[in-house]
Amino acid sequence: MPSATEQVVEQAQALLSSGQAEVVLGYQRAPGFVLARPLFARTPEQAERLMLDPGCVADLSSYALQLPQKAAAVVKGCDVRSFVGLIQEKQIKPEGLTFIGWNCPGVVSERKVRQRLGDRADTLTAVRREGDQMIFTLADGEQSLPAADVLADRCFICKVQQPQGVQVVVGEPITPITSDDPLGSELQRLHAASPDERRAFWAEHFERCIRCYACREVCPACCCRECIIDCTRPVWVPRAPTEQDNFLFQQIRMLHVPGYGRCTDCGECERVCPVNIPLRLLTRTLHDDIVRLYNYRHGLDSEAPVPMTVYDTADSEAHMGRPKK
Amino acid sequence: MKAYQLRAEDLAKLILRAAAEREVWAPVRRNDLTLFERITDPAQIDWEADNVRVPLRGLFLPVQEALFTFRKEGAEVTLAAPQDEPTLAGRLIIGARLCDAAALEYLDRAFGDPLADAPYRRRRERDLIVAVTCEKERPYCFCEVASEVLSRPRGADWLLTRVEDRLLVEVLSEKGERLAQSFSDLLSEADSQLLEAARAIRVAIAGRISNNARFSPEGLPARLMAAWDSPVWQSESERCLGCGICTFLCPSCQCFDICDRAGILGGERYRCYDTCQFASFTKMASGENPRPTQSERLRNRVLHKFAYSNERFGATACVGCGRCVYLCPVGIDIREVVEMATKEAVPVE
Amino acid sequence: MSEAARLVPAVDYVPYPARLEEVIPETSDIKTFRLRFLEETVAAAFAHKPGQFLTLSVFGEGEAPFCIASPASEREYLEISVKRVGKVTDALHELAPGTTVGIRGPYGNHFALDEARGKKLLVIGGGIGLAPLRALIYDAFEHRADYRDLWIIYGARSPGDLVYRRELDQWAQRDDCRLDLTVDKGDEEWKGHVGFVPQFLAELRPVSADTVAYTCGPPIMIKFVIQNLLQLGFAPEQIVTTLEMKMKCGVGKCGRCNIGPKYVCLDGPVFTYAELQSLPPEY
Amino acid sequence: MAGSVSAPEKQSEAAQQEPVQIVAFFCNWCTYAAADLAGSSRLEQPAVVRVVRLPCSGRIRPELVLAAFHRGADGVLVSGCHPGDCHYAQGNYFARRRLAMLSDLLTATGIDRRRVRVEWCSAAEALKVAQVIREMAEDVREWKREHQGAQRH
Repeated sequence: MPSATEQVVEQAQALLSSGQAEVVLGYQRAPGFVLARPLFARTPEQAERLMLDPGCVADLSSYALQLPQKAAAVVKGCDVRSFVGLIQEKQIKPEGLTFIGWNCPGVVSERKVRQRLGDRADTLTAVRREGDQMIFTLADGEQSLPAADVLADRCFICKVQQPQGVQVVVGEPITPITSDDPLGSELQRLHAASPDERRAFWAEHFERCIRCYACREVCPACCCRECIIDCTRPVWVPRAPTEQDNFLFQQIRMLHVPGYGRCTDCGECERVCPVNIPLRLLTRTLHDDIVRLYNYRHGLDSEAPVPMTVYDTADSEAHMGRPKK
Repeated sequence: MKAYQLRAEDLAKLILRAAAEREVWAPVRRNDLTLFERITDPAQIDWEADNVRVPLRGLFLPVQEALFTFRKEGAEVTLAAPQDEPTLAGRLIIGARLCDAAALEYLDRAFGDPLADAPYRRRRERDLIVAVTCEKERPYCFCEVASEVLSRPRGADWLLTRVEDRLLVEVLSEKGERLAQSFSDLLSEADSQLLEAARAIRVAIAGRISNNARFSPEGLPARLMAAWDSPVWQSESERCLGCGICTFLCPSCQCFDICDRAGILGGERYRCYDTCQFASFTKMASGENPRPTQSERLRNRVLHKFAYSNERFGATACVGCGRCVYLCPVGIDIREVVEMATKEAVPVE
Repeated sequence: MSEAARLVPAVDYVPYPARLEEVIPETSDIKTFRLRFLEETVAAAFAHKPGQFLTLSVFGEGEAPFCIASPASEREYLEISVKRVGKVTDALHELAPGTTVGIRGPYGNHFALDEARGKKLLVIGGGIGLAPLRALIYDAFEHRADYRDLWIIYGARSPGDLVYRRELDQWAQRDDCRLDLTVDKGDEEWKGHVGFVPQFLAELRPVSADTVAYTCGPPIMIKFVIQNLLQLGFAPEQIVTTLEMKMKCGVGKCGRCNIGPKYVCLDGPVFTYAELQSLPPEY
Repeated sequence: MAGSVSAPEKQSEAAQQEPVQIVAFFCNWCTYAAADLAGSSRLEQPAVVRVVRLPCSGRIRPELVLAAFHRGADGVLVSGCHPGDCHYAQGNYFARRRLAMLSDLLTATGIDRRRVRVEWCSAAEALKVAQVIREMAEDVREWKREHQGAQRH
């Protein structure tokens, strides 16, 4: 049985040779990086660099809008949701787009890997999952760690390891590693906290925001041609990275993405944040509220309307009226 | 300049005494992240961690700062200076890496005469920087190749190098000498053995990272200018998300925007970081944009660091700290871009 | 680097307060603003040369660079002509006379008129691009004996888009200069030439010998004017233009107006075509 | 607009000292008319509300509420037509969803629940508008007293 990497190379080369895709969007390994990085393969030769391993974390739908009409993308189950979300919002057309789905063994968290491996993480050249172990190929040999110690938080509650609605599937299905939501206790703690404590919690984090907009740029759902944050007439959010302005910036982004039901809880915004703001605590809270209030999960049905474009006359009014003492 | 020695155990004493007179800032670890923070106790300092995430320049060119405030009364407008930071005595910043300090030396040029940038210069003249020699290197460190950071320490007032239980204090500026005078009871003249040991440490690091850069600095500006039409800008920028991580966290980037924030009665003018990586950076009100795609914007970043700065200020802007490499969410590696762009380009004489 | 007087050696980005004295409507979307410094000493120190620019602050909206349209010899006031295109210009167009605004400058280099002494001057403008050339034209009028022919070719999209209409009439009356006007599209009243500026230039066939050509206008016009000047035998050194670039600080610090290693705000905005040819094609 | 709709103030002692600013976004067709009626009927209500009149609660972008807090509002009141009564048939149904999520966002980011209120008020419900404003002024004042000198936003 060929490996997922061998299969993805083969599939990509076939798509490129037949002209079914002008470009195959996938992953490649580069020295010095714990995670695989995106690759735009345009020729069968370039496609040889494609690979798949638990370092393939990036959600490649960030590039969906810049793909040509005939293109293919390597996707995990979670990434499919982001692409479908864009189809739902009529940002991309599914015609001409081929998905090479990967039976995902779970992906790693760079932060956890670095915490466990220290400087040796810099020499990582490959990673694979075997059973409940993640095996890292390092300069000084292989190192095995319990997968549960290094998996990205989101993988523990993943329900889409096997990508749905894709044309091609590579890799063998592998039993997912599940556990209680790693975010659970922190979410509960924040939920139980007083408003002032929550405000102070976010103030401490947003204070650090430098407004590099990596969270926005990487977000699969952030697809506006002109972002309200960049709008100068009027200026909704001052550009200065003060805590107050960062707070408004993050509030607006949270409103527009998870608040409007467009978040798939992929956690990419938190992953790319260079100053470690735990953004997923917010996206998740609002994501869960959308599920609770409107029984809606983004990116599962390309025909489904997004929740803010429809209504039910019996929608919740729990947010209305005078707050109870 | 002079060199002194300090017993390692006296460093805390020195810091405490400095803290009695002025703010002391140092690397502090929090949220899995090391940042410069004001400290009151030397025990707060994280000497072990990697370089600070937000570089030293953030203390001299903050992510945002008020330039002045204004009040409006009818058609009249009155301007006032912003409230200065309560650090008129000058901060003592300890624990800066040599790469970050060297970047300030570059910024001294870029923000210097003619028309020197007043807020930056004010802080530079006021504050003291105590740099430290790195004890270990990372694979993304390429400071020596990029800017001879280890062999030409610069930009700081002191350089500390730990040699067993002693610290070598190399004075790098006049300000640094005055600082040494104020601690004369703790410092004694360094012996040649200590000087030699400290130099050897830096030579050893330089040796170990000599292959990290992947490119040769020889004639780099001309070779890069010759690569103007290289396909590499497009192919390497294709996966760029267009975020500002590489530039906002760069120790030598200087770009900023100037904006107003105002209510009906008044407001302030502030400046904040801006970046050549944003499409809006050069887009004119008319809609024209001289750098319309990420490809031109990547080229500008790389050429600015390794070619334009050399022509304009006589120094490479990149100090090889590696932040833009290891923080890029999509693995764009400036060393690789330079290597690939210059591989085939031949400079015209 | 210009040798023109600078107000401050170090830059704190604080503008000098000035009063908006008068607003002169030019076209449907262009107005000329006459400004006077509140402090005499500032007014006295602010000595600009044709081609230089200033940054204008509309407090609460921001700051933007504008080329100075008033003559260098006019020390009572400054004038800028502004097209309504963005946030600051929108706000500026709404300002009432009497409002306090802010000015920093003068910044940038200037037209090297000294080097044109004894030569013929050919001024080619399009639309609002006449603004920096206007300062140059007045300078030439004042030292008229220093130069030989002064020929102004100016055009706009329509008769209603021509700026400085009253002055154009005055210039047309003068016998020490030649003025040729054109519009891209005429109307019932327009009796003059109809056609684009570059083509008009080609038809007029000015002689290149001993001539310096100054041109400013929309980028596409500048491009074809330069092309046609070269065809008429002008050497790149004889062609002078001013570049439009996004600028903020005006003093080479904020980083956005670079063309390769050059900063338009310090090394420009005035460039000869020969200088432009040596720069990377990114403007 | 704005303060013109409020009658002279007559307050309970506890509430008196605390100056608060509440921004109200009212639908033109119902709540604004009701507030107008409340004013002309000289119903008792504190003069702490600045009204922004909009054509429909569906036009009230939640960003406006966020921006009001960002610029220092102590409280924000949003009110439009009752479900089924929208002048534009369904604007308030869309608003209801958006405001529900806005409300959750504000809670999640630590904006005190007392500072924001959403109500349906028809054009005839002048009494309700006046009461809502009174209650809200009381709630916001209570919140503000608890946070004297603390971070506002």
